[in-house]
Amino acid sequence: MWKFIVRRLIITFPQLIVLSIIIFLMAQAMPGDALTGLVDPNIDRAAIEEQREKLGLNDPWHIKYVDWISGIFQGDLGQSFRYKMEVTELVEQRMINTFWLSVATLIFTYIIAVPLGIISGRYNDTLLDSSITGYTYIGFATPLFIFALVMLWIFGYQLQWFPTGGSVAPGTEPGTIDYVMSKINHLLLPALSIALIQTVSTVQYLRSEIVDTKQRDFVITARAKGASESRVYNRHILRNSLLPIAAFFGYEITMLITGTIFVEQIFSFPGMGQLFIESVLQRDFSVVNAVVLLFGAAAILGALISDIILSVVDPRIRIK
Amino acid sequence: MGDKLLEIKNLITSFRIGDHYYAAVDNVSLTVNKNEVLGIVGESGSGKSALAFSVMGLHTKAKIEGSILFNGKDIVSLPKSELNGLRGDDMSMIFQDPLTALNPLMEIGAQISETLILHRPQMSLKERKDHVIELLNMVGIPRPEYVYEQFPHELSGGMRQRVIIAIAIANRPELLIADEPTTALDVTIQAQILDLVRKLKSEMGSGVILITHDLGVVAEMADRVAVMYAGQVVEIADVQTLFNNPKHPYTRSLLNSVPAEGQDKLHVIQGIVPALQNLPREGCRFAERIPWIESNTHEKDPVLHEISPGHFVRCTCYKHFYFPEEPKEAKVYGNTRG
Amino acid sequence: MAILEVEDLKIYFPIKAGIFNRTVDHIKAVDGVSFAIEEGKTYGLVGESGSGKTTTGRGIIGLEHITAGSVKFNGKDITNKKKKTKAISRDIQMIFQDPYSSLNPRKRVRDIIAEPLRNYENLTKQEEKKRVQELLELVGLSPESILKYPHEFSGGQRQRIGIARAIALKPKLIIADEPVSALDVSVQAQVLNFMQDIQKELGLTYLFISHDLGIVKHMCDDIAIMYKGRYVEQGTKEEIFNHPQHIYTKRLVSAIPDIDPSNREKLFQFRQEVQEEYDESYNEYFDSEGLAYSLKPISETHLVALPEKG
Amino acid sequence: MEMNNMNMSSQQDSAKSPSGLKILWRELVRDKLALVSLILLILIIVFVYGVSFIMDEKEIVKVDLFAIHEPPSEEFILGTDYGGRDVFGQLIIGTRNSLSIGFIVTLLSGMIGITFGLIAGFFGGHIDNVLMRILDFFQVLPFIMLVIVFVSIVPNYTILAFSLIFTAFSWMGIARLIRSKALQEKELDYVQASRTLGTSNFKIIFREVMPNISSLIIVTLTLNLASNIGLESGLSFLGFGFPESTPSLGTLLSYATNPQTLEHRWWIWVPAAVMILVLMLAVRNVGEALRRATDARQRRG
Repeated sequence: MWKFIVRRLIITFPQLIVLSIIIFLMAQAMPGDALTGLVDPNIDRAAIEEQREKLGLNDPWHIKYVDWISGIFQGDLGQSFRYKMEVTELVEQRMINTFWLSVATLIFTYIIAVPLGIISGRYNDTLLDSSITGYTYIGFATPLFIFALVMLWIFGYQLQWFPTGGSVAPGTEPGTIDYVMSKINHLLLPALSIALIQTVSTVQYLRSEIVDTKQRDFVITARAKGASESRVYNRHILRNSLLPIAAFFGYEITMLITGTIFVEQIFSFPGMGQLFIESVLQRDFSVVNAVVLLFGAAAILGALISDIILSVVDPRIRIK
Repeated sequence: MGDKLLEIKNLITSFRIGDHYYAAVDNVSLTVNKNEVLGIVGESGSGKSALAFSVMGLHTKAKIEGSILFNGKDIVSLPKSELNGLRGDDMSMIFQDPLTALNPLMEIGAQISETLILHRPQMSLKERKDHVIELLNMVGIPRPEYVYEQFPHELSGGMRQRVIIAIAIANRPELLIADEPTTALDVTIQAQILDLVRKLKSEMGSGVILITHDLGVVAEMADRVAVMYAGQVVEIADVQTLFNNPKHPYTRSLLNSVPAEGQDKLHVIQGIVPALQNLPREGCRFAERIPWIESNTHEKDPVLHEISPGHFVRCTCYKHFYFPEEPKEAKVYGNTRG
Repeated sequence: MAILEVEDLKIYFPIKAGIFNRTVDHIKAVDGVSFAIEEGKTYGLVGESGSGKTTTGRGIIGLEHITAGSVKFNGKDITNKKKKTKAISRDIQMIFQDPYSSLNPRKRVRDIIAEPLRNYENLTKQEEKKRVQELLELVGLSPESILKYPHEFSGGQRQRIGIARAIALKPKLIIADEPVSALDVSVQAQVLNFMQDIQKELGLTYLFISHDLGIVKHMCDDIAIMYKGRYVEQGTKEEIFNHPQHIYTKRLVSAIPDIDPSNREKLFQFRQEVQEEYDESYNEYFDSEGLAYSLKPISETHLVALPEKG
Repeated sequence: MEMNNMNMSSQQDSAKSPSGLKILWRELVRDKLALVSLILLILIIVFVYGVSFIMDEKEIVKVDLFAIHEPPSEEFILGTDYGGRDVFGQLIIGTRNSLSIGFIVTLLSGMIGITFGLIAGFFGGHIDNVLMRILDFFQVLPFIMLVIVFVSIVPNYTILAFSLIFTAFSWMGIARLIRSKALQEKELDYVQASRTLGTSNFKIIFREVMPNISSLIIVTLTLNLASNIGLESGLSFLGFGFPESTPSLGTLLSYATNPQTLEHRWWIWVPAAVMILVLMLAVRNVGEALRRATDARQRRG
C-alpha cells in the first residue's frame, strides 16, 4: 500500500508542475503584464523599460517561471489589476465560500446517490428501479445551467423560498447565529442544484456495480452457506459495490469545479467560479491564473485522495 | 442399498428464453444414499450443473417442478428461511472456479467463519476461530493461523479450492455437492483435491454428488454413476458396470472418444449438443447423433429400463447400437447381454 | 534431419516493482530449453499451468521476445525476427487454444482463411476463392460456408476453420497450443482425429502443447515434461509413460485419472507411494530454488534432469 | 447458472444477425422510446437545417431598437430579445449551430480519442504507460476553465478556433474507454493469430481490432454528441462559446441571467431551454438504447 501511495504521489508532482507550466505559458500568452495596469501612461518609455528590467520582466521565460513559482510558494499570487489588491487577499473569502458550497454539494450528492443507487441496483428491473433510472436519464440530459436557472426561477423568484443571490444576507454580523443561518440558507439552493444533477452519474455507477456484483460467483457461495438475502446484500454485495465509489471521488471533484462555475454565476454567489468568470471578462489575468491554478491543483489532489482511499480500503491493493 | 439421503423425483428445471420456458433438467429422478458418491457425467449443456443448483435452491430465475426430498422432507417448496437453515449446514456445495467463488474483499478466516456464525450462533469467538483453524488444517492448508488473515488473491488456485472445501465441510454436511471441483485445476492438484474429498467423505459419512465432465474423475471417485444428456439421465449404474458394460449409445460413444490404451482412432460423436431451446423434446434425444441406427429401434417416448438390478438405460435403441467404424454384426451380438 | 532446433531458449519477463517501477527481477518463464523435432513427427510439450510450455511455443513463432538462445528452422537461424524471412514465416503456423476467440467474429470464413493468403500470395479473387473452398473441403466443411460468420459454427467446426487457416500456406511446422482443451470430450476426438489425418496427408510436423497427458500420449511420438520453465524429462512416449525417471514426471503420470474403476485402489496406493517418494526425494531432484537441474542423457533418446553427481 | 442461461440466449440472438451493427439497429428499432427519439431528432435536424437555409441570418441578427422585448406575436412567433432580434429565428439558427458544432467536435475528438486509445491499448507496455500518464493529466484538468481561458486569449476568435479548443480538451473520455477495450481485445487469440499469419500491426489495429469495438465506438460517440451539445450551450451561456454575432441556444439562455428576463420574458429563454433538453434527451435515448444493445446483460429478453 505504501509503495502504491508513494508511487501515486510521484505521479502527482509532475502533474502539478505541468499544470503550473501550462498556466504560466497561458499567462505569457495573455495580453499585458504586471505593469500594464499600474503605470501612468505619461511616463516616458525609457523609464518603463527601466522599470521592466528591474522587475525582471525582460528575463528569459524559465527564469520568470522560477520567480513566479517561488512567489506562489510564498503565497504571492500577484496583483489584481482591477481590484488593485493582492490576489491572495481577494481569493481568500471567495475560496471559503466555494469550499462550503462544495462541501454542501458533496453531502447532498452522496445523500441522494447512495440510497437511490442501492435501491435501483438491488431491485433492478422493477418499477422503482425504472423510475430511478428515469431520473438519471433526465439528469444526464439536463445541462446544469438550465436546471439551476429553473431552480432559481421556481424556488427563488416564484415561490421565494430561497434568496436569489449573494452568500449572506446584507447587514448580518459575522459570528452570530443569524449570520451562519443566512450563510446556510444561501448555500442550499445552489448546492442542491449541482447535487441533483451531479449525483446521477454516481447513482448509475453504483447501480451497475451492484447489478454486476449480484451476478458474481462469491454471492452464490454466500447463498450456499445459508446466508439470508439481507445478509448476502449487506455483507457481500454492498461492501463490494460501494468500494469503487471511493474511486469516483476524484471525478466528483472535477465535476464539482465545473458545477460551481455555472451555479455561482447564476446565483450571483461570490465564490471562486464567479470570480473566475468576472476576471476573464475583465481580462484581470493574474486573478484568472490564480483561480485556474487553485482549481487545477484541487482536481489533481482530489484524484490523488480518491486513489489513496481506494488503496486503503481495497485489500487487493493494500496487500501486495 | 443404504439409507436414502436425497431423493429427486421427476425434477424439471426450466429457464426462460424469450417468451418460453425451456427445461434444462427434464424429468430427472435420482437418489443419493448416505456414505455414497453419486457421479453425474455429461458434457456442457447436459443440465448437470442446473441439477445441482436446483438441489441447493440457488436458481433465482428458474422454474422448478417435481420434488427433492432431503431426509424425507421436500425442499423445493420450503420457505427461504428454512432452506437457509439447511444450506451450508446439512447440505453444502463445492464450486468449480476457485478464483471467483470467494469474496475478494473478505479475509479467508471471515469467509469460513460466516458459515459457522449462520448455523452455530452459540459458538464463542474463540471457539469459532479454533474451529476454522482446525478446518484449514483438515483441508491441508499449511500455516492456517497465517492464512486465516489472508485475502483470496494471496492464495494459489489449489489453496483457494481447499478454502472452498473448508467452507463446505465446516458444519459436517450430510450431503456434499461438488460441481466440477477440479476442472480449473492442474492434474496433480486435482489428484490432491479428489483425495481430500474422498477422505472427508469417509470421515463424515456424507453423501456426495460429484458433477464432472471428466470420465477419469468419475471412474476414480464414484460408487454409482448417472450419465446425463440433453437434460435427461440416459444411464445409471454402479461404477464398475457403467465402465465395463456400458449400454446407452451416448455412454459408449463418450467412453470411446477419450484416448485409452491401445486405441488407434478416437470415436467421433456426430453433430453437436443442441442448444437448450433446440433440444428435441420428443423421442430419443440422442437419435439425431446416431443417424446410422434405424429410427424404428428408438422408443416413441423413451423411458429408463432396468436391465439388471440398479442398471437403468433410457430408450431401446441400445440393443441395436453399433459403432459405424465396426462391423455391425459383431457388435450387436457381442455386446448385448440384456 | 531436424526441422526445428531450439538451443538453450530463454524467455524472461521483467518484474517491475518499487517506487519507480523499475525492473527488479525476471520471471524466468522459459529458462534454458533445448530440443529438436524431426520432420513429420509430433513432439509433445507437457506441463502444468505456469510451466512455460505455452511461452515456449509462442517464443518459437515470434509472439514473445526471446531473451537468449537460438531457434533454427531447417538449419536457418530465426531467433531474431528481422532474420526471419517471409519464406520461413509462412512455413511455421499456429493453432490456438480457444476456437471462440481465435477467429475474428466480425469476419466471414472466407476472409478468415484468406488472411494468410493475402499476406503472402498474390492471388486473384477467383483463385483465392477456389483455394479457400479447397481448404474448407479438406477440413471437412462445406465449401458453401465461405460466406458464414464464425458464430454459425460449433466449437469443433471453428477449430477446424482455425486449422484450415493454419494450413492455407502449406506450412511445414504447426505449433498447436492446447488445441482441444476448450472443447467438450466428444468434440475433442473429432479435432484430434482430424489433426492426425492432415498430418499424414500434408506431411506436417507438430509441436503439440498440452496439459493433458492422456491426449499427449495418444498424439505424440516424443514427449517433454516442463516444470517452472525448465525441462525435467524428455523421451519417447514409451519411455515417459512406462519408465519415468524424474520424480516430477512420476508424480504427474501417477496423477492421471484412470478410466477403469477396477484399478482404483491400486492407483490410490501407487499415488500415495509416489507422493511419499516425492516428498522424501524432493531435494535430490530440485536445486535450492526448487528448479530442475540440466538434462543428462540416460539413453539415446531419454534425457532426465538429474544433479551432477548422477 | 444465470450466466449460462444468458449465454444461451445471446448465442441465439447473434445467430440471427451476423453483424454487430445490425444488432444495434434492431435493438434501437425495438426500443419504442429510442425510436421515437430518433424520429424526433431526424425531424428537428431536417427542419432546422432546412429552415435556416431559407432564412436570412443577417436580417435576424440585426439590432432593431423599435422592437425590443416584444412578446410573441404574428410578426415574431417567439417575440424579440433586448436587441429587438427575432427569437424564433435565433432559435432555429442557434439549434443548427449547436448541432453542427456538436457533430464537428464529437467527430474530431472521436478521431483523436479512438486513435490514441487503440494505440495505447494495442501496444501496451511503455507506450501505454506514457500515453496514459498524458491522458490522466488531461482528464484531471478542469476542462471548462481551460476552454474559457483559451477562448478568451485567442486572437481572431472564430468558430473553427472554438471547435479546436473544445476538441483539445474533450478527447480523453473516449480514448480511455477504447484503450481499455483494446487492451482486452489484443489478448484475444484472433489478434495473436493475425500476427502469426504475417499481418502488419497497422492492419491488425484498424482492420481486425477496430471493427470488433465498432459498437462501443458508436455508442460512445452518440453519448458524447449529447454531452458536447450541452457543453457548447453551457459555454455560450457563460459568453465563451460562439462569437457574439453567431446565434446560439446558450446565448439565448444567458439573457435569463437578467432577473427581469428570467421572471417576465419567458419567450426568450424557455424555448431555447426546451430545445436543448429535447435534443440532449433524444440523443441520449438513442445512445442509451445502443448501449443496452451492446451490453448483453442488459439486453431485454
